[in-house]
Amino acid sequence: MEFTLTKPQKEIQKAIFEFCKGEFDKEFGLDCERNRTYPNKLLEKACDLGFIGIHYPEEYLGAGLGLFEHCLVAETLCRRDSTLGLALTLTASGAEFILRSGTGDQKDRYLQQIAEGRLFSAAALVDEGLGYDFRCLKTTAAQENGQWVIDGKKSLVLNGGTAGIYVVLCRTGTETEPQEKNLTLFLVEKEAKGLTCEDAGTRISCNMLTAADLTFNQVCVPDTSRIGDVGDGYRLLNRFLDECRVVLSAQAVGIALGAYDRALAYCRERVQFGKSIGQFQITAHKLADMARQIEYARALSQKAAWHFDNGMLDPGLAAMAKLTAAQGAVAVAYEAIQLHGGYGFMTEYEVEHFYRDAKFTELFCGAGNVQRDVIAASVYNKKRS
Amino acid sequence: MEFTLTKPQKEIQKAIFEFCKGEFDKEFGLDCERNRTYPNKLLEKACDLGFIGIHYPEEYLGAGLGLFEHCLVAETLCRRDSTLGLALTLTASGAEFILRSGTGDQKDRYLQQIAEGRLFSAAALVDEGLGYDFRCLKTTAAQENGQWVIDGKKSLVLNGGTAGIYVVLCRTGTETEPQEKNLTLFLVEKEAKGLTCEDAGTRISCNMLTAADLTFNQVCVPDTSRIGDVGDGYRLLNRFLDECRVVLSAQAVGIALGAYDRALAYCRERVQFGKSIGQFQITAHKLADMARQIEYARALSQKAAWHFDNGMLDPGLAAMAKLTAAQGAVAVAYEAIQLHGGYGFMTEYEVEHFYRDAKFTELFCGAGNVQRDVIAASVYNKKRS
Amino acid sequence: MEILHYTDAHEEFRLRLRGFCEKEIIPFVDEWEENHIVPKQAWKRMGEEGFLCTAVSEAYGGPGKDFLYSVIVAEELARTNHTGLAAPLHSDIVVPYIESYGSEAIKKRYLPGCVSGDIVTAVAMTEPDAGSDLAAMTTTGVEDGDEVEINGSKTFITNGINADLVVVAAIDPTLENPHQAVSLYLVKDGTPGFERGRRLEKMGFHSQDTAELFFNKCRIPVENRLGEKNMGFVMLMEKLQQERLICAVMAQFAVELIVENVTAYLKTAKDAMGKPLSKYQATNFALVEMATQARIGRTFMEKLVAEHMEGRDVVMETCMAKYWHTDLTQTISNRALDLIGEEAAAERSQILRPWRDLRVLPIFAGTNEIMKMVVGRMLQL
Amino acid sequence: MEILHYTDAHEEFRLRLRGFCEKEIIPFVDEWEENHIVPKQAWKRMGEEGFLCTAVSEAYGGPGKDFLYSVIVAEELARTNHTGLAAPLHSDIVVPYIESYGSEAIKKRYLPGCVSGDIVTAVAMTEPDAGSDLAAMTTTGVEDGDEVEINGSKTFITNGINADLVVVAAIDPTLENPHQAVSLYLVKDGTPGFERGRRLEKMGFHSQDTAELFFNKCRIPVENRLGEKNMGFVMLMEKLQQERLICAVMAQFAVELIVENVTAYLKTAKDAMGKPLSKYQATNFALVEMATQARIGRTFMEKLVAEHMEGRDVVMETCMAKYWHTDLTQTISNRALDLIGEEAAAERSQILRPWRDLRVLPIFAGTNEIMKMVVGRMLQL
Repeated sequence: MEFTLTKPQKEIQKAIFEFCKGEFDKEFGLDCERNRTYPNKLLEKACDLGFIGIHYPEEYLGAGLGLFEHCLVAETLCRRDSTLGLALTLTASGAEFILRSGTGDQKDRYLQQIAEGRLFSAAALVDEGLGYDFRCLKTTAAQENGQWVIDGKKSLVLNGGTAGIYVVLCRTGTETEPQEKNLTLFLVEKEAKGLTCEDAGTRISCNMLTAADLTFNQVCVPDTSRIGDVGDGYRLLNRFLDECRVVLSAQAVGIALGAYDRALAYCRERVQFGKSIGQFQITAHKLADMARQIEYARALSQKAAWHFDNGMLDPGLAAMAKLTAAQGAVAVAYEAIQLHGGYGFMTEYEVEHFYRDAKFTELFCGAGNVQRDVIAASVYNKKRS
Repeated sequence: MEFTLTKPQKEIQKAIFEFCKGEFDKEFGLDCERNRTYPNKLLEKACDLGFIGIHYPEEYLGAGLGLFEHCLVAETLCRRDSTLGLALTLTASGAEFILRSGTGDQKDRYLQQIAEGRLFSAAALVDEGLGYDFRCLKTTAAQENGQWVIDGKKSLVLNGGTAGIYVVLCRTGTETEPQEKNLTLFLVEKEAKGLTCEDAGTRISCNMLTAADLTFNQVCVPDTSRIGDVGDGYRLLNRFLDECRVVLSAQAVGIALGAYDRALAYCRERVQFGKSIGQFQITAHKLADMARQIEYARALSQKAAWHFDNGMLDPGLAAMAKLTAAQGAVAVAYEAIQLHGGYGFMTEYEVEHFYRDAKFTELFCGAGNVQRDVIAASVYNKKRS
Repeated sequence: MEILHYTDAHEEFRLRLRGFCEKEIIPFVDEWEENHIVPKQAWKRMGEEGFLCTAVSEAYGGPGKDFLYSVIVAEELARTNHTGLAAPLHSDIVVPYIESYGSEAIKKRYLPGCVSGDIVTAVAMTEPDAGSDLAAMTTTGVEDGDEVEINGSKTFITNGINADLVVVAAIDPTLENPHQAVSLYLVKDGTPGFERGRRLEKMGFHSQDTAELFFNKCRIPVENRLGEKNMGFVMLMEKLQQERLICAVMAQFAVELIVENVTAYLKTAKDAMGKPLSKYQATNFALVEMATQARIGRTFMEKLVAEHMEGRDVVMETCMAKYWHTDLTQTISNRALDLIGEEAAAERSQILRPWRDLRVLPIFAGTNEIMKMVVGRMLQL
Repeated sequence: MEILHYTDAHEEFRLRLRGFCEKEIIPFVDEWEENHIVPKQAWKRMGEEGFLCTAVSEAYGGPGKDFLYSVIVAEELARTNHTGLAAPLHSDIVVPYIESYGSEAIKKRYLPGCVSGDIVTAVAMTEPDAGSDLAAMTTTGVEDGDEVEINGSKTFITNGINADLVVVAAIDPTLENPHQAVSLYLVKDGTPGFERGRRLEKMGFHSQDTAELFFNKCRIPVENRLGEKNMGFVMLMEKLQQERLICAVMAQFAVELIVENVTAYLKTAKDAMGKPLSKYQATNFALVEMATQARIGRTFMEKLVAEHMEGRDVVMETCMAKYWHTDLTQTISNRALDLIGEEAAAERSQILRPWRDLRVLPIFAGTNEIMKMVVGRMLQL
């Protein structure tokens, strides 16, 4: 066991802190979110500095580092500004499918553009109204003279409308076949005929990113757009979700840290009843519990990332990290608002958007009971060491 | 970062599992607790195998390993039987003072006997009715012709009555001096004239160990019995409490693991309404949350132990680990009882004593608010990375 | 507004009972906890003083008083900080089965003794393999002619050792659907084939004689059957409301006692500078939160008592209360220990016993998970 | 038993209001949320229909109805899923200051307009540096002759933009003890020196015009003082019970609406196999727990309303309720989002708005920490 960052990791952290100090601006972030406009210039800079896709292979402009480093980037960016941090680290949503399971051709075609910030991607997995239940999926892909024809609806797809490519989960087998066999993944480009995106409106957070409901009406894609084998979709989906959950846990830890930083600073400054409110035991204990929740959520998140990089990530651990970090972030940001009193509810004091962004991490990629189902499935039949 | 045990550590774990398999007996453990008799033979064996004092230097029959390994021993023993595990790992309570701050002579005199299990030690710190408030302590030590004369009362001292030596916290300065300056530690042997121990009766757990209220009436000790400098007691006390809390966190993690193991086994076997109760979602989710709490408490506990061994332990981290692990153990053991239904309340199903032992770890060395005070003090003025 | 209306008669009864507890119960509690049983004599004294079966009608030797008397008994006994003298179980859970479903002869034979304390009762439902799932019951009751033969074993029986009379649920093995095959029988102490197993060692409830019961070719007269044959489940259902309400009532009073005791302790205990621990803000807020929960729980409990006394169907609400109030005993008792700290780990602190005793409340009389299942069904979720 | 006794007149009033909300409020809520303000006209319509200031006596143009009418207004408005039309603040918190402490002339001049909706009111206590610590107030009110000059700034003022009349707390700078130096003054819209700052951007309450108010050499006639000079704190204290009770009432109704909505959603939504999500055990139990908490909260709230209407001093209990009920809105609204999952993150889900809006309840009208401090004092801890 070892519980410190390596020197290079500390340098990455430092570099990002400096980047944020120089480039992040509170008002700018609030404006982007208000007006639902994406900070493209900021993304370009982050890409130029190699922060985005740091875990991509060098040939695709990545740094060839691990998910651990990617998580470190996400945590640090979100800590400095939860909304900008999420916006910068969620543009490549779904690209993990290409990175981990795509063909060489698919990688060549997309990964570099993604790492450059020129291309957004989206994961179109959840069928309208079905959430994380992928049994007898309604969205189907049928083979017709060498092509695949996709029909169906996907809800609330992050980056829907702005993404250049969509990774779409389709049922290629019969309804009666088990999901382990009847699902397949396809890459669909935004220009594809028959694909329509309808804006899903504003959401709890991440409004500088788009979200849309997608309709696939006889959308044709060549077999070369297939990711993984026919019927292998469920396995790849779960590997993808594991990775997303680890990254989400890091984003949540960053959000919690950012809310905590602001609450701590406020408690030191704010004077009521003749002393700074941090001097009141009840306040001090709130800060103590916030710090403690962050400490263990972070330890678990880092453990999960390390396990991923060492090829030993268990889905249960990913779900534990995600649930623990997201719950922690929500609890910490909640108290950060409370400690700010009336100001906490005001946009300009930031903690309210940390709270909304924290809740986003709790709801995204499956809320509590989805995670508990995953954890239960993985622990129930396992002997733990 | 690195999140696996080293090969030697895994071997220690394995050795202890085997030791427990061979030597631990449920009925025997229950009898010792019922009759308040200490399992001396079992302790001897554990000592012979080098499990006890594994972190002591080799010259004192230790293995010269770190606190991390000592915690690994404690966790594993408590997992197999929380009551026996605590009994085996609490006989040297207070010896940390000698190990970390004692004179060479004091070490030579006591550590080996302790590592052999021939000598129990006790930490007599808490003054009657004062808990963890050490300002103007009532127990005093005054210098009289080259000797120290100790007067005062200490409450609920673990091993009181059986311990051969007591590490006693005394006020050597004036009441008006700050606690950072007016406290000093002394070694008192059980034969010391004027020392009386009154049994404190049965407690929530650990009844195979004794606990007593101590009265010091004009107890004289030579200056060579002093641990550390005069007035340095508070600093040493806090270092001691940090170390204890890390070990307690490991014991708590072990207790949680043991309760979880038993609950999981029971949920697989027990059939109600036509299926094993583990098949009910509500049960599965309880197991999932138990496993998750253990996972993060363990990560935090191991982090704290590693920080101790690397000379970077912060009191806040020790307190976080202790509070998180103890709370987790209480919550896990609580649910383990609930999952057992009526059997959970019955002694023979063991989980009830895991619950009592878990609660012991939460109350011992300062309950929640004491830990929060420590955490708050350490985080409030610190910038976290 | 007062939800419950205690008359002077109620208050006079309460004071008499409180005096009795102070003289004849509290001084002996530690001894009873040691012995793991309450002497029969204590039950008898309760009966002599008119503190048992206050609801049993005059016709059968009872005072025929309202349910508030049962509430008073539960409250005053809660204050004795022990659970062995389980009068509410006897008076408000077991005996009502006899009074509601027993034949005239049965009632005349047994109820006067239940009231006087000469007869201590128990109810035997749970079996080793039939806990939450009562339908898995395997104890059989086969009626032939004017006799019934009972075979099987029961466990976790409160008053298992002291009981002179046991209400036993048994199943007719010839029937398919267990829900229509259960009957309730009265088995007297000393009936051949009726044996008591070992007294069970528990986390708490030490003064209470929880035991296993065995029935081996145990033959009783068929007139000892309560109510219609095979109507056992229906009768159980009919009695659930009061049974669960009594659990909530007991839980509420336990909570109030703990809050009272821990508050008094922390107002008295002082730090090194003489500042009362209750003035530490974290402790202060914790006591406020506990007092608030106790008050909110009291209001809900009183409303259910009032509605129960009006004869209204509040089965769902009593299931809610059974789980909510018994869960509250856990958060409150754990918090009380935490606030007091190490000293609370010693039995001498007196705060430890309720923590040990109360742990079974979320389990017995239907686990809180079962309560939620029932409520879920009634809410048609 | 029913704790509150609604008459046919109450029910008729409720139905009329509900119809009004469906026709004249709910269809416009999204627009008001967009505009961050409710049009004055909506206030006027509420007044015309007799839904404002139901407690103001006939003498001043009100209907002089009991507090249950206020409870009904709070409940029906809660069901409109928006907070902008803050009638309870106007009718039950601000206007009572005028009716209780205003001179006859003041009451005659302003109350009829408050009832008719021509006058929207606000109360200005909080200042940038005086939040929980009201004694830190720096806004001064200096009386000279028949005029008062007010200087200072206030923040977080609900109805800050719409308000035609503001109750302003100001301190007499010549006095030592702030607790004996605060007076309450009525400041009319348009008074020279009274200016409104920017509308504050918030996490929720989007349809509500929360703003800063500035007073710069703002001179008003001394007759605009409410009650005795320097008795401001006493008056505030006298009104706390109803203010906090109203917060608890609003919180309770918000909780019930969420439980109702999330339950309906989860009973309707089905998994891939057509099984309603509410039948998943974890979801099922969660809904049961939420329903239980809502029911327990309702009982406590109703009891306090009844006691408040009896004129009893339940200040401590209302402080308990303010913190307990507003905290409950947080656990319930968070849980509702979790149970629905990703779709709840979209504003279109309608369940998101209450989550955003309710976050301020544990903060406003005295933070829940302040509530606990007050209760702690009253419990003499």
